[in-house]
Amino acid sequence: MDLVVFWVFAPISVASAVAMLLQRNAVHAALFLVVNLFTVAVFFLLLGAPFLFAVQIIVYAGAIMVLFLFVIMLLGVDRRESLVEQLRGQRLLAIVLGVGLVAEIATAVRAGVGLGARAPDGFAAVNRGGNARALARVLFSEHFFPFEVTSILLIVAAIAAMVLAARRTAVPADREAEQRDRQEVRA
Amino acid sequence: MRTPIAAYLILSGILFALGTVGVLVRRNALVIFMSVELQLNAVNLSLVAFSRMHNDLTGQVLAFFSMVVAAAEVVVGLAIIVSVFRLRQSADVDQARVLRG
Amino acid sequence: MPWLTLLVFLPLLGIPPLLLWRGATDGRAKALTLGVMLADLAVALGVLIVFDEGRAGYQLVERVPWVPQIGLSYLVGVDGFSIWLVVLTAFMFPIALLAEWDLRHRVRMFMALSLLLETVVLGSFVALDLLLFFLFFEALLAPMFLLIGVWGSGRRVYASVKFTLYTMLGSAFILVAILYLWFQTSRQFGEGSFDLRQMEQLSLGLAEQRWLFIAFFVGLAVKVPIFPLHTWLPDAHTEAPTKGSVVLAALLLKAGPYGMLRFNLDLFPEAARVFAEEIGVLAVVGIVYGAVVAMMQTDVKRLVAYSSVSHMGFVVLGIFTLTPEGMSGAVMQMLNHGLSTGLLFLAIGMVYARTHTRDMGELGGVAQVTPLLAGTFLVATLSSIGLPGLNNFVGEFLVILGAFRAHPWLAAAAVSGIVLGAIYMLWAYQRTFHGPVAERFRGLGDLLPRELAVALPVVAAMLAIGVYPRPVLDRINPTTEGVVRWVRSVEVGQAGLPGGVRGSVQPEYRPPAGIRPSPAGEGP
Amino acid sequence: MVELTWLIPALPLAGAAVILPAGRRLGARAGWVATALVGAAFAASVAVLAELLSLPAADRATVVTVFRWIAAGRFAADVTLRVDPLSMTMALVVTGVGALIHWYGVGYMAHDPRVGRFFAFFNLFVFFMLVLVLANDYLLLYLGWEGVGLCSYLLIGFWHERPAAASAAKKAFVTTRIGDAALLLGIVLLWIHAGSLRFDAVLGGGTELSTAAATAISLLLLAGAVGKSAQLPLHVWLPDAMEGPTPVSALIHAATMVTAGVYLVVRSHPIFEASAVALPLVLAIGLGSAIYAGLASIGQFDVKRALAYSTMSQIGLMFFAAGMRMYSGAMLLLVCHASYKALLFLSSGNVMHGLGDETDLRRMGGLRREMPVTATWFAVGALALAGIPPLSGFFAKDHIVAFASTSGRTAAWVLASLAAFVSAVYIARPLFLAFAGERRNPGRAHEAPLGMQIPLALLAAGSVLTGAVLGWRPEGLLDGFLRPVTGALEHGEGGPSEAVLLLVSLAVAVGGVALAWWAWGSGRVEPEAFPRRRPELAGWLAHAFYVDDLYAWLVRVPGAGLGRALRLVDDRVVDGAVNGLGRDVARASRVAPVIQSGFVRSYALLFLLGATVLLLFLGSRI
Amino acid sequence: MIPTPAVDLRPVAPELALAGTGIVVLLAGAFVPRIRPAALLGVSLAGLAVAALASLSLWRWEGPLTVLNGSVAADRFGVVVRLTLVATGAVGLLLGHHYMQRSGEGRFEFYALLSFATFGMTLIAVAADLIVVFLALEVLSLSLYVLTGFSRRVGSAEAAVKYFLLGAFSSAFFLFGVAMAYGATGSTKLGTIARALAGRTEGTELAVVALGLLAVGFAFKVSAAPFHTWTPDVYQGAPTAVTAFMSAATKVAAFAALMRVLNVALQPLAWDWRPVIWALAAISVVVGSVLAIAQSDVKRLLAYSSVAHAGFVLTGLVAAGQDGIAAGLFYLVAYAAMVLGAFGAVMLVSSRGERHTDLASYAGLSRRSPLLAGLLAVFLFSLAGIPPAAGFVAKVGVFRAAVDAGAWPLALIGVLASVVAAFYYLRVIVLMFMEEAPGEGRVPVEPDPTAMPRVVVAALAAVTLVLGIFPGLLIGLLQGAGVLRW
Repeated sequence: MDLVVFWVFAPISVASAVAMLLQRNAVHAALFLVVNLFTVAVFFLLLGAPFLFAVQIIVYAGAIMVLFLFVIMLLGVDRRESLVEQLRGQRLLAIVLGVGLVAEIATAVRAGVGLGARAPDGFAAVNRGGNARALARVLFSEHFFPFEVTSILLIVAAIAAMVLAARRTAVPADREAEQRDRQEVRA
Repeated sequence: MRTPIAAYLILSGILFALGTVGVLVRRNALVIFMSVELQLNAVNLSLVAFSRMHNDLTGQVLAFFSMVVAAAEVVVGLAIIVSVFRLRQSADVDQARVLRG
Repeated sequence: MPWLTLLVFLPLLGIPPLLLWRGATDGRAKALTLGVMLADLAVALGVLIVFDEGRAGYQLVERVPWVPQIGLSYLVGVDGFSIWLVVLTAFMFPIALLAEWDLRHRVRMFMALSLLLETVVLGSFVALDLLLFFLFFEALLAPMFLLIGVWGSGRRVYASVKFTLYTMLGSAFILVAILYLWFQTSRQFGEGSFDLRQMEQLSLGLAEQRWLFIAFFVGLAVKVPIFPLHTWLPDAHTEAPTKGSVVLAALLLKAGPYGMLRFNLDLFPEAARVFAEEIGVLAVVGIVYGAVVAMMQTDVKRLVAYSSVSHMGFVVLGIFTLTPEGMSGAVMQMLNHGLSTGLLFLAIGMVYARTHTRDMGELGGVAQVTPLLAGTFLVATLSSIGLPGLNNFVGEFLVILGAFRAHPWLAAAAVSGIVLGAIYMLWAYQRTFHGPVAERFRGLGDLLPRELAVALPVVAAMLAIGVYPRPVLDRINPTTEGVVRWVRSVEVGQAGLPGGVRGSVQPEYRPPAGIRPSPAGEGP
Repeated sequence: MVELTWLIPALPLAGAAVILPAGRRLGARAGWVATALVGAAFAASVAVLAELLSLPAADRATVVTVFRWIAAGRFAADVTLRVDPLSMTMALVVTGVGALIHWYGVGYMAHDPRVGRFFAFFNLFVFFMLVLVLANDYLLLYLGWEGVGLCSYLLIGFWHERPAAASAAKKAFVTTRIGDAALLLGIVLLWIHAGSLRFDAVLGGGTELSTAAATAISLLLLAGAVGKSAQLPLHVWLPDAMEGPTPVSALIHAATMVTAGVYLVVRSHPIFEASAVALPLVLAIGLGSAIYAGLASIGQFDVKRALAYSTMSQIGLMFFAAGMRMYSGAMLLLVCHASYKALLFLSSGNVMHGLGDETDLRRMGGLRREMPVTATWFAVGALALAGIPPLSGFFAKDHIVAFASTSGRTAAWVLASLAAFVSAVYIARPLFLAFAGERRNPGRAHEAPLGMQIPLALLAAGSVLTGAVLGWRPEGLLDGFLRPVTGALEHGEGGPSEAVLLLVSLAVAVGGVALAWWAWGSGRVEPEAFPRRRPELAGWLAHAFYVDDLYAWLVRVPGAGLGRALRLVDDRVVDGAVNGLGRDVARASRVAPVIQSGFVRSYALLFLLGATVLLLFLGSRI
Repeated sequence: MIPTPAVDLRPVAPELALAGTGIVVLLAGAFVPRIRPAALLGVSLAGLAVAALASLSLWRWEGPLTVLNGSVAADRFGVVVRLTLVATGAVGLLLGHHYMQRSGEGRFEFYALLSFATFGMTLIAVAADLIVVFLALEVLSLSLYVLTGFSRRVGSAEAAVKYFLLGAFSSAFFLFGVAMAYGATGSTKLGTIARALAGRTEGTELAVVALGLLAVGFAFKVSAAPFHTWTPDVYQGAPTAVTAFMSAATKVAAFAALMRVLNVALQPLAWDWRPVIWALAAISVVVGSVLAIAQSDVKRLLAYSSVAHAGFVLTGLVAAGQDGIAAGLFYLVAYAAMVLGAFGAVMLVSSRGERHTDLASYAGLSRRSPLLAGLLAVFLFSLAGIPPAAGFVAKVGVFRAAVDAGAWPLALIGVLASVVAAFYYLRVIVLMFMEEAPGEGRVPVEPDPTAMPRVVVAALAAVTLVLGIFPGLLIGLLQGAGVLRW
């Protein structure tokens, strides 16, 4: 069962990721990313993390990707992106290095974990009382401080949105200054 | 029959590498950013897999934090991209070349 | 009384008023600086008086832990090698300042830098802690760079940058070697130290010694400069203002051979013997090469600069004769070269101030209108070509004597430098001062009283040393003999037996109680 | 009095020290001060001599230590003065002739604006010369040696506004410096082998030098002597040195400094004798120089240059004598030569004085009428030099030539006779060209004032008498006096009888003069007739066989070429490497725009590349 | 239900103070109408002062080595780094305040962001758990992205987007490294990781990969070559005051975390990471030194020089353990002082916004503004490593540490590279002191009524010199702080 689900979803996962890369249209790319996020969510479930499964779908695939799509629409950048590569050798090198990265990780995993190693039993004990509850126990005891830190992170994110996105359009005087700056930077 | 942990890990590696390649080959800042999200997601997968392997929830907690971080990053990133777009009317990163040398 | 500390840091006291005192007009700034320098000269003479001429080891040693965590201490002292360089420094600085008395351009900054430079030069001559030495040695660069670059002439920027980078490049090797030595002290004594006296006790393998020796030598050779590392010198000397040239020639060039005496011989006696002959050859090549190239110059300052290459070759040759005569001669020669070349640059500065040219093709006949200036230049020239009765001869003769004892053929070749020196120096003198005087030079005035005050003390010193060098030599000799005995005493393979030979040569120093020399066999 | 020997050099030094700064204020009085001080030094020398003579011959050597000079390691050199017959002979010559020439100079230089400086240098010269001859130590001797070179430089270039004078001064200094450098090496070598530089230690027979060492040392000393005494092959500076004022030529380049080489050889004779080749070489150089310079002198039209070559020739004879171990003979000739050559120079100085600095013989002639007194002095000097008895030159030269004959070196004897003959010719030639015949260049000429004639009279007296008084026989007064230093003369066996020698000597001298009379004196032949008839030979003679030109070429062409090449090497190769290194680093920095292209994706690529390589590296270590 | 953990917040009091400051500033800015920027500045500085006092009080901390369930270390290392960062933050605030006032870009968020950035930095320096390291890294990064893009200039925005994209890219690698570390040891706590790895001879493969990925992430943050590529663009594009703060503080914070991670968690793998650090150091010093030569913009030039300086700190780190840490820390403190000063001086030369940052504008500066030229010269000499400025002692320190660890070739490379580097520092000095601007291009220094930034820069110069002449003042402290225990 476990194995079957994995082998069904793993190709989908990879395929959706590849498809995302090949889409000229940003909206389509985003949709493929959503697919990918779903597949990963499934793996979460398989790995005994139903809470993360839910979070993944609700927050990630839901909220975050919607935000993405929203921005894409807002900016009107859903035009087709030219996939012609300007930088010589970029694509080839990217693929070579990507493959190399996979090879390196695979090698390390083979040596460090072993290809055939299965997950040990007893995860149910860890998830005692339900995954969400167990997770909460760990999160709010052992990891409560990092949890607090994330609040600061979110505040910063909020400020960022305030500063950058809610910025009034530059006033004419500033435009001039900008022009000058631009020239200076070029020079 | 459980799936070997290594399979998840290697899958995670493949997804991570794909995200990496995406960053390198795409020109739209938003898509590049999506590729980064893909990377983070791949890492989350391996975190959860390790969590399973160790019979320990730290990995899941970490993945949880990672998602929070991703969310915050998305906010900041999108804000930055939007602000650049306003100045330049383009999300093509190849055009952002005022600074170089 | 902390003589040396007072000596080194007294000039610094003059800097805050220069920079902060609003009422410091140019004239007052000059007077203040001169006053400070003269006071320092007085201190230097005090040091000379306190100095016990019969002793070989370091005297007036002061030690204050500075950064004890890494074994860096403020450790200063003088011995026969440094005492005269110290006095020379304190002597030349006010004189060089007087020579720049007409300066109108950014006077206060110039004065401040001069004082800083004096401190730094003095510091590098008295430091007995290797890192402290290196610190002073490197700290020379900033003020010197600015002195050349801001107040120089012609291609001053090129010259200043070249000087700085070249010297930094050389000292790069020294730094690594010093750090390596520190590493060895920390290995062998259990506690790292930059104290020269402790590093002497290190036991280093021959291969190690050789590499370290080379590192030190290359770094110092740039400063000397030894052929073929000399090309910064003509540029720097030529473009520097008079003060800069004098300080460069009289003092900074001495840091190189001084470092060789102090470090290369002391720390790596075995390697010193191994390389002595090769270095001698290099020195002689430099002597001849510098002389021949000097002959081809048209700029009189550049010519003198190349003559320094030649003369410093004698110094290096003397050091690496590893004989007491040669080494004492080298030390003498350092002092003498400082005086004579210093005076040459001073005189050239005076010529330039009047004629606004240093091209010997344009100059000529100036002696008729400025006989005193010509006389000053001539005395410097004669000293520079080693006329007995003037200072340079004493050193040169002893170097040749030592060289003959060590490598007769090198001595013979070096002597050719004496002949060549006469050729180019007299030719320079002739082209500058002799012959019919050009119409536009007819109205030139002879030396002013201020300029006489610049020239006469130097001339007097040159004559005094030439005729009666004993006070100088008597203070140098014990140290050279100690070092020669040290260098020779070490048999191949037993280099630096911990606490051994050097201890018996210089019994004043005993390693501190906490430091236990490692057994001989433990050395790498 | 011997303890006060230091006074002898100190007096002229004091003169220099006083006159140099105060020269302008003293004006012409400077000359009197200078003369008085040298005179006082002469008096002091006489006093010391008197005391010396009062001692038994064997004890006539005293060393006066003034102070320790240089000491380092095992080396030590003191300022010590030596009072012995040889040094006193030299000191007397220096101070005596020196005083007279000073006196002469008072008049001669009276109108020069820089008269003060002249006498300061002149006094300084006497000081250094006295240091040279009184030194008891090679290093101190070297000090004097270089010091006189310096004064020679200063005085040759006294009129430095004249480029010729400036160049000549430099040339003199540099050429002698070559010899001096060798001398210095010789001194160093001597110290290495003998462990001391003191005459009493080194020359007293206390130290044994190996033959090789002695040869090396003596050859190096000889090189020094050759340079200073303008012998072959370092002679080229002497004729040019005549650019200096005539008193300078008289004192420095005739009477004293140039004979320092002879003094050195005589002084160091124990070392020379310890070597098998040194003395023969001295002999050969001397003989060669004597003949060479004599011939060259004949080709000169400048009276001072002619005299300069004659000086060289005479010193050649002194070397020749020294080379035969006839040290007292060399010294006798030195003493006699000092007086008659000074006389010759000064009287030609009179001529120049009278003719407005004219030195060209072709523009003289018939001067005996306008300046009869001077003509007399010149004639005395010339005849003394030519060896006409009973003037001093006759004895001095005759002894040497005769000695050559008895020492079994017949060829040397013949050649020496030839040299003597040539010297008679060359010295009679200017005599006749200048004073005989008719004026070839009409113009005012006047006799020198009395103040300049008195020293000449005294020198003339010396030229007449010294030979006969000091060296009536080879083992004469001087020889006896010097014997504690030089040892007894060792005559060889055989050779022609004395009478024959005498006759030959006479014939040579008279024949030479006669030949000169025939060629130039009778008025029938113009001075330029000979060059016109035999232009090539005359050219060879006038250019002294083109040796000088050869040297000049060597310096100009290969020497300067080497210099230019090295300078180029310095600029391009040595410095070029440095600048090239800098340029290469700067060039390397030009990849910056390539790496830092502004493309964020390129940056990411580089990032990934770095990460992959890093992981690969780490992976390889697993 | 969920047991409340025993909490002792004293060891994180500085962080709390900083976060609180940020929040207070934010609230004040949002709700107090027309609040004066100076007031915000005052509040922020007060917060920093509290944080500084709080960290000082930890010097004598007697409690457990790590607190909050092993999330945060309470050691002297942290104290020293925090103090440095807080001081840097204060300078950044002062310079930034001035900058924003002059350029008219001032907003209250600036003060909050700077406080949050400082919070992230101090936190990363004391984080004893990779999760906290990651989160703190994100806090500081996100703050800096925003600060970089704070201006309305194209350059600023472009810098922000480049910084952001590459930063996110690198944090993905970093996070992957965290994951691998967790996978290898089952924990993210540095001490636990170290214990898990200690003595293990095999099965370290995942840990080694983790090491590699973490190193990449840190190398990016400290701008070590070849992960430095963002540095020149971002330094040039960001507002100068931000650049000053960023260049100093990021380096200190990221290096502090790197030191901790390497010497605590990965200490058992020292054999593996030392060559990595070696190579990064060598590449950085060479790349930074050589590439800077061709630069014509002073901010870019300083950016490349910061790459080289990252290499020098790494050189010190090659010596694992206390020695290297102390040397590296000293270097960081000195570097912070001189680079803040240098950028501060550059900011003052610009006088308003981002003008006159091209080198040509510096010609003849010593005539127009001798004080600025003199101060900048002190910083440049210090950066070039010429005594008696701090840069010299700092360099000697790291080289000494490297040689002590047997890495003398690295020291030699470093020393030679610093000669090359000296060239471009000297070039600026040459321009300022030895050349005159051509008549027309002469740029006047606008009169600036406030003395504050000058005082700040002068104080930094004084620090630079005092550290150079009396390094012992600090070194003792640092050696006490160089011991990382767990």
